[in-house]
Amino acid sequence: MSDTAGALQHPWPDLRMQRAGVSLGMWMFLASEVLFFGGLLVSYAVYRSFNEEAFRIAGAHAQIVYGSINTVILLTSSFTMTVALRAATANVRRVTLIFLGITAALGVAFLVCKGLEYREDLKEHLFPSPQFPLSPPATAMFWGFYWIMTGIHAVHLTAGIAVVLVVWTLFKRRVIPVQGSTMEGAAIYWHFVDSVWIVLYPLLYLAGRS
Amino acid sequence: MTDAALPFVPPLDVRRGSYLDEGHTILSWLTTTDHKRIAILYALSITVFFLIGGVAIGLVRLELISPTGLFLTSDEYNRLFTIHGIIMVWFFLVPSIPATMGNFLVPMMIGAPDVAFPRLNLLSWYLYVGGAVFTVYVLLSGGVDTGWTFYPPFSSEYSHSNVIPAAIGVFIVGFSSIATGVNFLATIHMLRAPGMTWFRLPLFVWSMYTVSVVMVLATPVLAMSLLLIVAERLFGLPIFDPSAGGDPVLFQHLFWFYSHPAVYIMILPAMGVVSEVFACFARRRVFGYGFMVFAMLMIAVVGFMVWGHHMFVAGQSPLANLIFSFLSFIVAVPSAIKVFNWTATLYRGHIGFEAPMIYALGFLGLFTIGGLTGLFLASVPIDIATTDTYFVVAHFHTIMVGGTVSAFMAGIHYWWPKVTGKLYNEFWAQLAAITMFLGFNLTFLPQFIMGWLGMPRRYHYYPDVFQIWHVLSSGGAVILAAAYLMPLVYLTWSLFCGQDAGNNPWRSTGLEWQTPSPPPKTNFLRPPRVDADPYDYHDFGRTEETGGEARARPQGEA
Amino acid sequence: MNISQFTTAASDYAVKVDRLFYLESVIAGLVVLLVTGLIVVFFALYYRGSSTPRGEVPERKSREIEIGWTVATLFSFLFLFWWAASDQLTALAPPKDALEIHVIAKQWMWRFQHPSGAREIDELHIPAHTNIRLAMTSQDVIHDLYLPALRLKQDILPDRYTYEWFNATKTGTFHFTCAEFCGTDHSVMAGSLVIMKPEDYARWISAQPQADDLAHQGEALFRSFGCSGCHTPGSTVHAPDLHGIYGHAVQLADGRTVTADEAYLRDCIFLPDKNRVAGFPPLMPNFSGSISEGQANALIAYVKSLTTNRAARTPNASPGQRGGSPP
Amino acid sequence: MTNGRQQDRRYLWQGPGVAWLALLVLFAVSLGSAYLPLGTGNVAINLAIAAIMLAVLATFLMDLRNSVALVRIAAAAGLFWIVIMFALTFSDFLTRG
Repeated sequence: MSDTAGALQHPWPDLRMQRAGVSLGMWMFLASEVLFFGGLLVSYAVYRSFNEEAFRIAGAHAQIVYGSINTVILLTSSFTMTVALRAATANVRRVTLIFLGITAALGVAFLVCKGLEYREDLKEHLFPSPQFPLSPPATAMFWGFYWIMTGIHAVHLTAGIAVVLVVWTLFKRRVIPVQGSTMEGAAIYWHFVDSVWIVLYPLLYLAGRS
Repeated sequence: MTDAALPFVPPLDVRRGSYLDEGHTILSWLTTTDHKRIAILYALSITVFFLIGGVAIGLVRLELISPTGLFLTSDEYNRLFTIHGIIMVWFFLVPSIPATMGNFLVPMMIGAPDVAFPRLNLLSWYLYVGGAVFTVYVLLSGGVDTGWTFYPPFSSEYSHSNVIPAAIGVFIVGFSSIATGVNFLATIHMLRAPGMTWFRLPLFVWSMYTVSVVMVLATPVLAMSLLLIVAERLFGLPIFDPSAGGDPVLFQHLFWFYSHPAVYIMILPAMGVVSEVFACFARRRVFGYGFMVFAMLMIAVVGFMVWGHHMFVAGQSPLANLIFSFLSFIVAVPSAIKVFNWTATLYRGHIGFEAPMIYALGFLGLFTIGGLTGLFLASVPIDIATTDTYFVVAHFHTIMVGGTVSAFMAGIHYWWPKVTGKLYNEFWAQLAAITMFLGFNLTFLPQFIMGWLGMPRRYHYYPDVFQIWHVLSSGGAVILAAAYLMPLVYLTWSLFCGQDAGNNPWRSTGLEWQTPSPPPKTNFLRPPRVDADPYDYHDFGRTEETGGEARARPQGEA
Repeated sequence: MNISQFTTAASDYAVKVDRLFYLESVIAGLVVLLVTGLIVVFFALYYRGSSTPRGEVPERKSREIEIGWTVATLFSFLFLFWWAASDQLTALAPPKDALEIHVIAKQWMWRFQHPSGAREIDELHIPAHTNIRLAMTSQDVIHDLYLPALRLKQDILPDRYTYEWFNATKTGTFHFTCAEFCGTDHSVMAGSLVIMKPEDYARWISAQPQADDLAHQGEALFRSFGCSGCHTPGSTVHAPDLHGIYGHAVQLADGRTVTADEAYLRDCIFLPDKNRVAGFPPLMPNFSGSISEGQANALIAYVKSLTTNRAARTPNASPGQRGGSPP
Repeated sequence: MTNGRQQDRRYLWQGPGVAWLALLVLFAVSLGSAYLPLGTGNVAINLAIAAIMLAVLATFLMDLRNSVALVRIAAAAGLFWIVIMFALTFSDFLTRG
């Protein structure tokens, strides 16, 4: 408990306020992120409502096995992240470090899986180009969304993994105490990346299954 | 004006112990997390970009003296007005008041030692610089010719210029405003001094609060729309490609979802600044404080619902035109209320005619004209006739340049003694303020007229019947340019040769003035406590000669 | 060039727009006068050091003032909205009998096709006192046909039709130009609108170089592109018959029902898979790239000219199952 | 002391564990329902389940349940503005005719 003082940063008067502040700041950033993906989602919704059939045809070509495995991986990582956060708040250092480690590993597993999936997609020329195999033309639109959405999500996840690893290192070397507000921010962000995937999954993988 | 320091502010030697003394090396500035120093970094950077954007439009106005051009090719012309738009919007106007005065003053006005996340604040400046690097690269490598609006399919398929780096530059600088917005919101929510309740916040802080909401929620949509353009241009992902069923009008929806609220990002802070200036120089409480706050909140929220009035001729459905027209009329109501309230603030005041007040009055006049012509453009039939003509150009310049830049200047002059501890030359400042107002009107009134007559915007060559108006406008631009350069000279001069300002030369009751000027690193010598409403000038007014009551006292002394 | 080529209000609608503009100008002028007047008066009375007595404004009174001008502003804005909206709505629906002229915009020129088949570039002749409807599309980027004398403006998009309609009342030569930034020569993408007396127009159009009218050109194209191979009643390939299709509802394979207008027919040529008709296999080849916008206009005009009368001659033609028997 | 310690440890994973299982079940239902031929119903079900999953995630894993009102307002703001964006954008696209 002695290291709580080291967690307090300028200009906050006390740690409780600081934690609330970081959490608030993080949530406001997420509201911003929601609108960022919102621009993408509204475009998807407009085009899908006018190209029902094309999106169904195109959606049937998404790799549902990889997509589903990845969904399970991310949901699990959210669970491990929550455990890590609770452990950090309770100042249980060892558990915090272990579960942070698992979370980062799951994140990496997601990216590996995603990479394999991309390889399959490219093998089938599903990246819009003159060799694109599907028709009507709006199927290319679906795949445009596929690459942009999963790509942006992967970038967000990579950033999340980097944050988790940095936090892990700082905790491990006792640069900052686990009880500070850092964990709070990292956890909220990680869950957000998971939330995005929860929305993308049905849009990209479940279209055209029936 | 003599030093009218309030009784409890220790008469410090101005220079010693101020935030300016915290380090004199360039590195100390580049690594600072002090909100006041970051404000100065921003002020210097946006000044540089204001000058670049100004040179670009100077060349354009020179070229337009002749209907057949003087020295530019059409491509060069198109690149110049595009770079003018990109730089002035994203590298000057959007960060202008929030990132400089907002950064400097928000913590001081609420009695906080710094913003909530000082390192994020520094990061936001570096993001700005990152975006700036791309933009300068665009400039040096031949420019971009899409107009600042980046409409596809021109930007995604047909333009042969540097669309991608330009879009990336804007994308990056967008995150700088998101960071600033998040920071201000957290600061205003969490770090108010004891006694600083929500309805004791100065209107400038309210304006920063509302503008932050807009920045945080609108900017990401711009980022996404630009990202989609880059994806289409770079990788051929057909999001707006009409031949794959894409709709270029969808891009316009996304773009204006940001870019209309962006107008409020530019004007809300200006409203905050002039509220402070009017109160101080009329020595009067701002008339209808509650309504002023409510009006700003209304503008911030309803401002998100009017973007479609940029698209009345774009191929939007007639019903959508009707809805957006209605909402645009509604959003004009709070702006009108504000104009009336500022005017009424003068009633029964003790009005002074110092330079900041002249700039603020210039704002009021131009904002009124700009706002009223906004009603024209909210009316669908008139908008159809005048959109994409100089009428629109004149309208939004009247708001964004006439309004915002006048208010920016008012703020610079009002808080100059606070920031630097020096007084500028009042005569030159008044002269510059009046010149700016006259120059502005001479530049843009002809543009209103020729726009209504039918002169389209973004035209390199134009029918010679419009030449007289273009010549007048270019003449006005020369005066305007002179008026913009004058402050640069006399303000710089005052840094070295100016009179010491004392702590509170305007005898303002604002909390930011109840501390030495320039302020110490921690902003206040002792943590402040607030026990009165803002703009408590009334007693002050009556006892003009004896000095007034302060609204805040250091804790423990009250 | 004369400024009247821009400023003349050459239609009843333009006169209405001007009236609204002047109304708003007067209101704006009054508000500016009011605000400046108050500022001047307040400065004169309450200049610092002046001896005018000052006191507090009672709280209640200031709230009343505040509510008063809020409500007044709101109602005057609603009034303006009502006026503008009614002008907008009455001008909305194009009349059915309008003379239809096809407009194709491209970097950086205008092409017009009259119903008779006559073509013009950067110049448009039209009869006065006639309802004219412009059906416009672009071959590349977004353009905008701005007709200052008619106070009209409408963006022109690639792969889509947009429309402008008017009934000109004044004859003369007027200016038109592009109002949506479209690249290098945007500023010279202009031309003249010649509004003629109807009888002069009739004379002018008959004096045009003899060209088949649009529908006849379309008929020739219909054969030369091989459309007739499938889209003829009794053809062995199972394709929809096109007689009487224009303006009628079509049942699509994905369950939607759309009206067969120009945009739909155009999509059928360039994006055949987008709106597949129910009950037909996806056999139609994609003609984007091989058929130009101008040729598409002719084809569409031809399809529009195929009336139901001829379709009635073929037996078994019922809505939703047009065309011959399955192979 | 040891007992209390263990109670602590269980608190770390118990609540989140339940939420995690709930998410996995919801995911399975969503995946399974996608293969039923329901037409537009498929999209509706998938999106509804996604919304429930987001709610579970936000409430129990992101601990929105226990956060201050302010944080909940920030989260709601994102949703409110996205509704504005959808409503007004579709006011154009659905009435183009």
